[in-house]
Amino acid sequence: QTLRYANQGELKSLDPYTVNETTTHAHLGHPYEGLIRRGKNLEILPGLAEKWEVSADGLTWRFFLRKGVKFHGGEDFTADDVVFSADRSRAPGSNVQTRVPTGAKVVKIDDYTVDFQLPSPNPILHYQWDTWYIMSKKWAEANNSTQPTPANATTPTFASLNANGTGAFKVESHQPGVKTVFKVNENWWNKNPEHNLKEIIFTPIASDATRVAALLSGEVDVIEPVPIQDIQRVNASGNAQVLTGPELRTIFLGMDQARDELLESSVKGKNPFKDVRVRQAFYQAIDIETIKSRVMRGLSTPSPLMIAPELFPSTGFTRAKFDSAAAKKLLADAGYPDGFELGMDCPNDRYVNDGAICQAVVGMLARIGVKVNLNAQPKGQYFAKVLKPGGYKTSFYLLGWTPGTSDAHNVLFDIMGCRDNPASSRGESNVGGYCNKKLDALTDKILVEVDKAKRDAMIRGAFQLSIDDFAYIPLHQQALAWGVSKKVKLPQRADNAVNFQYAIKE
Amino acid sequence: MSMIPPPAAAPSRWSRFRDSDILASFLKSKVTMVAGLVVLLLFLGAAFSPWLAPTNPFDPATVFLADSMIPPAWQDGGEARFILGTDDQGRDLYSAILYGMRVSLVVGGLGCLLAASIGITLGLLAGYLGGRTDAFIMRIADVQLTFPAILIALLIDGVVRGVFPKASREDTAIYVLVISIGLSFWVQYARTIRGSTLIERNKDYVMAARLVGLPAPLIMLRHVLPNVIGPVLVILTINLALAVITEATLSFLGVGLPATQPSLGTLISIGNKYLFSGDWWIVTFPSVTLAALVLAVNLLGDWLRDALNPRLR
Amino acid sequence: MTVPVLSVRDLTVEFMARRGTLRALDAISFDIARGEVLGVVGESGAGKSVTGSAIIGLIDPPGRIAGGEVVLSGERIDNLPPDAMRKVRGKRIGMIFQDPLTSLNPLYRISEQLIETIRTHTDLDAADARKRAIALLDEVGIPAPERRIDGYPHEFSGGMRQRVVIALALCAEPEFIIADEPTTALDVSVQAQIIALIKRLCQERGTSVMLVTHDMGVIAETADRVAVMYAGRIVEIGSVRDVVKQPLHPYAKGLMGAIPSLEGDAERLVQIPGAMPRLQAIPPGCAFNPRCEKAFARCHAERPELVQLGDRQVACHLYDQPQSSRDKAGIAA
Amino acid sequence: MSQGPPERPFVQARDLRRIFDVSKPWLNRVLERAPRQYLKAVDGVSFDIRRGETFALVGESGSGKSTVARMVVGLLPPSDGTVSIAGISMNDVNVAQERQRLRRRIQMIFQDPYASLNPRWRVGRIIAEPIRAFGIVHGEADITGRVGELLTLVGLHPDDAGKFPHEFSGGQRQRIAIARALAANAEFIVCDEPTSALDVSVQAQILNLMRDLQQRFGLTYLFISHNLAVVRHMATRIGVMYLGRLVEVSEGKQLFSHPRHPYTRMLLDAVPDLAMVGKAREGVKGEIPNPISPPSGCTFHPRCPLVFERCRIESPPVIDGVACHAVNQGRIAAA
Amino acid sequence: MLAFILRRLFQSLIVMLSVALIAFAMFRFVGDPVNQIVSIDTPQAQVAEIRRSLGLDDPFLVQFARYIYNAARLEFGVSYQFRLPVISLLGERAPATLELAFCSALFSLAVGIPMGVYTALRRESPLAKLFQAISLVGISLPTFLIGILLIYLFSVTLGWLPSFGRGEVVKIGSWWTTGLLTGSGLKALILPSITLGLFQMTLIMRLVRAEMLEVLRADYIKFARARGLTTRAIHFGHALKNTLVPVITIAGLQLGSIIAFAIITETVFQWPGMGQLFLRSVQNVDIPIMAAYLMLISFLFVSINLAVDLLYALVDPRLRATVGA
Ligand SMILES: Nc1ncnc2c1ncn2[C@@H]1O[C@H](COP(=O)(O)OP(=O)(O)OP(=O)(O)O)[C@@H](O)[C@H]1O
Ligand SMILES: Nc1ncnc2c1ncn2[C@@H]1O[C@H](COP(=O)(O)OP(=O)(O)OP(=O)(O)O)[C@@H](O)[C@H]1O
Ligand SMILES: [Mg+2]
Ligand SMILES: [Mg+2]
Ligand code: NI
Repeated sequence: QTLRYANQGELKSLDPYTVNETTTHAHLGHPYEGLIRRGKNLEILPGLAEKWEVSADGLTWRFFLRKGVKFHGGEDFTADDVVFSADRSRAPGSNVQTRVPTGAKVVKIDDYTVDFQLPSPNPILHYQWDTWYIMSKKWAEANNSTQPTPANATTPTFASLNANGTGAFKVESHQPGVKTVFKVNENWWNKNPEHNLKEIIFTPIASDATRVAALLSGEVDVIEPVPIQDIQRVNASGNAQVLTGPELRTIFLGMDQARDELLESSVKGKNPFKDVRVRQAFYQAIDIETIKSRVMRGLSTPSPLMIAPELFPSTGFTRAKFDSAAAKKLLADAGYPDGFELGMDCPNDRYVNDGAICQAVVGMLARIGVKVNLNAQPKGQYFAKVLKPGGYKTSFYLLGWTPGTSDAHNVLFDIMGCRDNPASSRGESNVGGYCNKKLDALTDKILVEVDKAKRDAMIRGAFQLSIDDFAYIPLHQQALAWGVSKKVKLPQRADNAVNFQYAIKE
Repeated sequence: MSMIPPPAAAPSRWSRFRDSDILASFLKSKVTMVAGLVVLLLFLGAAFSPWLAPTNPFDPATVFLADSMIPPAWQDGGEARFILGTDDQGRDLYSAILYGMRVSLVVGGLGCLLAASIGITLGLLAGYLGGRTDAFIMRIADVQLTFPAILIALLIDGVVRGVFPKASREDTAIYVLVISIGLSFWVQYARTIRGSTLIERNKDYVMAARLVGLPAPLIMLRHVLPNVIGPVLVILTINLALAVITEATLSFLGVGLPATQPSLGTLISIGNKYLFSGDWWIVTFPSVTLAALVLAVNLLGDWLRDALNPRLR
Repeated sequence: MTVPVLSVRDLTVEFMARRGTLRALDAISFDIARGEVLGVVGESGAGKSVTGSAIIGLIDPPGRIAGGEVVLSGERIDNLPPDAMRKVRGKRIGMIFQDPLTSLNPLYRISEQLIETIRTHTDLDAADARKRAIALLDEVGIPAPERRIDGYPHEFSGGMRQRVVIALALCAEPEFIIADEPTTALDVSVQAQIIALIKRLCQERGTSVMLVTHDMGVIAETADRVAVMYAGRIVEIGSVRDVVKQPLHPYAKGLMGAIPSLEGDAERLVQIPGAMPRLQAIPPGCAFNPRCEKAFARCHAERPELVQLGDRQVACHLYDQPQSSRDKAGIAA
Repeated sequence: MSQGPPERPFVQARDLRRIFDVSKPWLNRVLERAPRQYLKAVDGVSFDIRRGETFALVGESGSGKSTVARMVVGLLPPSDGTVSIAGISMNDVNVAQERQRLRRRIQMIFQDPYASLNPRWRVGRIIAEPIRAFGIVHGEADITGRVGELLTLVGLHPDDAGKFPHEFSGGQRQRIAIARALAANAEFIVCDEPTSALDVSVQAQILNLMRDLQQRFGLTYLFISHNLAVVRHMATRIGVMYLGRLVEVSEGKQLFSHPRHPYTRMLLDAVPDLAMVGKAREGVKGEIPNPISPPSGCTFHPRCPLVFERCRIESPPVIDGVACHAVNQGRIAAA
Repeated sequence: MLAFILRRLFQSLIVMLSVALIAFAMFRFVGDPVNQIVSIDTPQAQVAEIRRSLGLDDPFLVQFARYIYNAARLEFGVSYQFRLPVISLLGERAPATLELAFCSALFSLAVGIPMGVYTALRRESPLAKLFQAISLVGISLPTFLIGILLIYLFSVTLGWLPSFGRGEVVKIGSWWTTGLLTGSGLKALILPSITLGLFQMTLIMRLVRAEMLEVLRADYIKFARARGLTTRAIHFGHALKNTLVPVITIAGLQLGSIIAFAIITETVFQWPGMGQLFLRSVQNVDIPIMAAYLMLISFLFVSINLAVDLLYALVDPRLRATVGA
């Protein structure tokens, strides 16, 4: 069976280490495999490693590799390939350098055993390894691709136009950004594949309407994403349906709490966001349920936490209540009875209905007297402005975050950590510059704590700190929406990776 | 000596206009009259939108998200408050169209004016001075032509944000659009003006003015300009329509006006998203308004061109 | 009396203007005999060109022939269906326009334009038509026609171009040629050549010509008879000698006197006061009455018809005897 | 030289030359090894105009009449040679101030009355323009008065000042142009084919008007035309131009009774004349040559019936008002 | 002729240099490309290193000079997002865009010219008026909306034509791919070509009409009629040819703008062409692609201009003298 698939994003490179992006990783999951896999429910399953052991001190991880696995090119899969892949993924030009910690030593024990020796314990070492794809050392060497293509290269490496993995599908042809064809790998080590496909044809379709039209007219079998307003239409069409489910990304609002005066505000000489009452007022001004029902058409999960419940249970946490009157009062208490004016930055092509969410927020804040000048912009410009290289030039912004490690520590460290130590990478994505030393201290303990119960308790504590501070205004987890032809059966994974290993087409 | 013509009172401006062929040809063509009426109505609607519109769609405080996606009043689920329904933010579409048209017309109008002033100035200079100035200006025009409006807008938009990172979209978008439209449309004016200036500058009345010793800029301004400005009017009308469409297209590409202050084009590109989902009114009403505007302005432009062309009378 | 080549009777041409109709030609009548050159003079806007266009059937909307008839060699042509009229044009009536530069299509070679015309009206094949074209060019005095024939119009000088235009008009050997100011755009020396050429062709082929011009000198030299037009009417028509030397109509008198001559020593030229009325505002009675020194009551009330006076006809109340002349009016010499 | 009046001539043109560069662009010249090309529109023209007379220039199209006119009024700088009017040089930088004052004394009337009036300006403004520019009369009321006076002078009504040019006929427009010239209190008016766009009857009105004004105000005219009859009617003296040169200068009527240069004769022959009814004339030969590559020697030699060897080589000097070897050598009877 | 071409080539070069300079100057402001290269959690030290290695820290003129030097050797660098040489990315997509532009130009000419001629010759007929009205629709709705409506009608509702992509393509030579030789390729071309060509069609129709009306009033047409030529010969021999001369220039210039406008059509129809690539590059601040695209557009533009001028000279003998010789 041939399955045709269209995605909003494109497959930019076949080199698994140059682009760190969900869509690309998902696609490369067809020809490539990592040492572990994640199952239909994101559970960690053995991949190219059949099993693994962690030493008592947590510093050495031993992986036992699957035997008899061959790359598409015919090369045998051995420990050399793992060591090579570990080096290559940490080489300059790689964008997946965090997969294997910089200080870790990768040691080949024998052909089918590899040790990872860590400088400090890391219980979640392998969490992201489903997208740390193993490449063939021999093939890379033969094709002069032992390094990922650096950004300033003048010629691409062989590996960015060709793939040689161990996965269920081989790359038949690849035109970057236009079309990629995968053929089934008859020699896959897993002799009982769950799919029945012979071929996958992938085309990016950036325009929402066109993508939906292509699904409705039957020109493609699967699309991702379906614009939420079109879900009804697709379901009503009779030949396709929409798979929806919660995504792991949390959409939230951030406030600049670092500067002494906001960049874009009518308030001069002080920063209203330094006052927790203002932050709380903003929080309570937002009617998340209306956003859910109107903007997200019911397809979002309002979130009390800055992390998805799938990654860390939110039981016991609730969102502060929507209450305009209370918000107004808080503002007045803080010394802004007539509100104030400020600028807001927002991407308009990054998250589901991001522009519309921001507009809705603007409206809701207007009702408590805050006049927001919305600056909705394409993601390229948006990120250039608000992230660290742009100097965090924003006062109020909307962002989405999925912890790459699928673990709360990443959230606590990257977006809630203090930015005060320039040498450390802590808080690099903490655009608003929220800072709470107690939280930082907890975060550091969480990293090395191996006991799950203790660790979870610490995480809860840390989150509670941020909630008490109204550090952020978490909004929701947006929904996944995959448009799938009635002819296709496909499980949906919450990390939004569209992988056809489990797809059945009539 | 020859006869002295009997004294005649100079006819008033109005009576001259009344007797002119322009008015007559206007009254002769039904299509043109309808177009004129439509344009007039739309312009008035845009000009008086704050009084005509039941709500102010640009004020977020009066827009309720809960009102979003309400169909037109005559449909099931429609509400009388919102004659033409509401959009995804709960804006009254009727008000939004009125306000949006105002924005569109301002952007289109200012853009065209900018284009016309650049074009006229450069065209006059090129045509009147000739030689190297001419060659230079025409080369600039060539360079300009290689950047179509869309590319220019994309680039300028980027530049403006790069240069004024603090400025928010709402403040700059209008200028970006106006400048982009101005920069991409001026060539046409310059070429037209240059062409007629080349002819005009050799006419004897210019010689006569030079003989009186007037400096070149004055001659250009007082003598040449009034005589070459005619075709510009025609281009202006047609370009106005084009500019409004360009603005709509840029909104579609995400570099148009901010969604909080939607123009007609922004409304269409918002509505475009809901085309498949059955919320047809969001795209339909602004589109119809835009098409009516563009069509009518174009028809008026056509008529004007014919009316101003003495050979066609 | 032989049948005239062209006979125009009460020809009236009107233009629909926004405010009513303009009468550009008001019941004009004249005849042209075989081999005769009729000069037509008159002020700009008098209706000279319209006369030519009406005869050849090229009045474009909003204009139309509102009355009268045009008879070519005994056959009435003003009411022919378009296609039949097309066959008359070029084949039986040739036409030469004022501006030789704009009369030729700049994108086609001279040869193409000639051959196209020849083949439209004759059965010649391409090769013969080309020979014919070369012969024609030779006849109108273009040196080395075999070489020049494949040139484009812009490669020819003004005089040469006008010769080509004449050759084009002669393609089908028409019996009648309308020359609408054929020399106005040319230099004096070239003008003389063209006039000589037209004269020669008439003599050799017996073609009749209606020569429209402003230049009295050209008329005097070329024409056999001359018609003086004023405001869409013929005011005097007669032999050149009579009309030029002893014009009768006050307008014709004024016109002749206004021409500076190479002889004589008039300090002042004769001057007709005022200007020709616009067609919208032709005064009642004689159209010339506001400018006429001799105008009397009748001139303001009654329109003078052409009356026969010897060899010529004049439309002026000074010359018509109201009782006897009406019936005579309009009878050609 | 012809016997000039004892006083200095009002207008003095000496050895005027005007060369236009009509070369192809540089790259073409390099590639085609073509030299620069120059068009000698005016090639060594000298003449005097006395105060109060009408000096006429005749010649075929392209002979350089208009170029001379434009150099005389200062619209075009001469490549070489000088023009001085009332003793003031038109191209000497040292007398710029005086020239500015001189300016108003020189005006021009153009051929095409439809093109010489700015169609967007009211007649009153057109006529007032030189008055304002030269500061001849001050105050709006006075200017309006003066404009009315001028309009009356040229046979129009003062109320016509409120109309636009298109409301006038060609003859009336030419009157307006004349009024404009007079508005500057011009003494010297250059008329470049002022009536060639007009009908004979209107032409008569204009020519008469010009004469009247000349008599009233003692105007001096440089009158350009290719109509010999008109020139004869108007001119005190006549210069005949051929390919940028003045081939003959003669007192008015004398040129017609006793033409000397063969070209003049040819021109006179070519004019169809009322008096010539029915007479056949000898045809004229040839057309004016390409001015970019004029014939060698006497430029008229290819068309000249009296050509002989010397004409092809040597350019004849102007002797006694004629530039012709044949005349100089007495091969044709001089007048 | 040679001199003319050389001169035009020289001018073209200047034009392209200026385009490069302007484009380059603007790029400095459109955003930080490095952001697009790295992921959100890339350490900042590494970001700085990338920035340095790309030469983004160098002074503007150094960057520009380097760029021009490389561009002269047809080295346009590597796309930041794809890590592939820009030249091959554009080369791969150029056939799609050029074919689309060609087809829509063909469509607009093939429909626009006859319609223009018809409406000029039968000015008063109801059909002519209808044509004029219909044609105006082409310019009164934005392209993207027309595209979506066509998709909705012909793909979703009727299911006749594909809604996206190029269909089957065939390789010709080493890099040119064509959809013109396969059924699905041709089918896929229809909707985008119409969408893209509609505007130009309107323009050409109106231009032809106006120009034809003008020409029909010319003296040589009157003279041709006076010579008794057939209406057919006059309309289609004389008038049409003279009409087309100025139309060539405009149509030529329009071809340039067709390519530029293809950006929207390509986006709507997911046409794998350069315009779409460009738009994505703008969104992703992929400067090498943007720069190369603009250079390519200006190159196409100046070549079209040159071709139009030469064609013009070919059609109009009056210009042959000035252009040629
Ligand atoms: N197409 C037209 N529409 C309206 N009026 C016209 C048209 N053609 C000619 N006329 C009018 O008919 C009258 C006669 O024009 P015609 O061209 O015959 O004059 P003419 O004697 O040939 O003048 P000229 O010497 O300037 O050529 C003019 O008053 C003119 O205004
Ligand atoms: N600006 C110019 N550039 C190049 N050549 C010119 C220019 N002005 C005039 N000429 C040329 O100079 C020559 C003389 O022109 P000029 O206008 O003086 O002739 P003219 O005697 O006034 O002719 P006409 O009777 O046609 O008005 C012509 O060959 C003309 O082509
Ligand atoms: Mg005429
Ligand atoms: Mg001249
Ligand atoms: Ni002497």
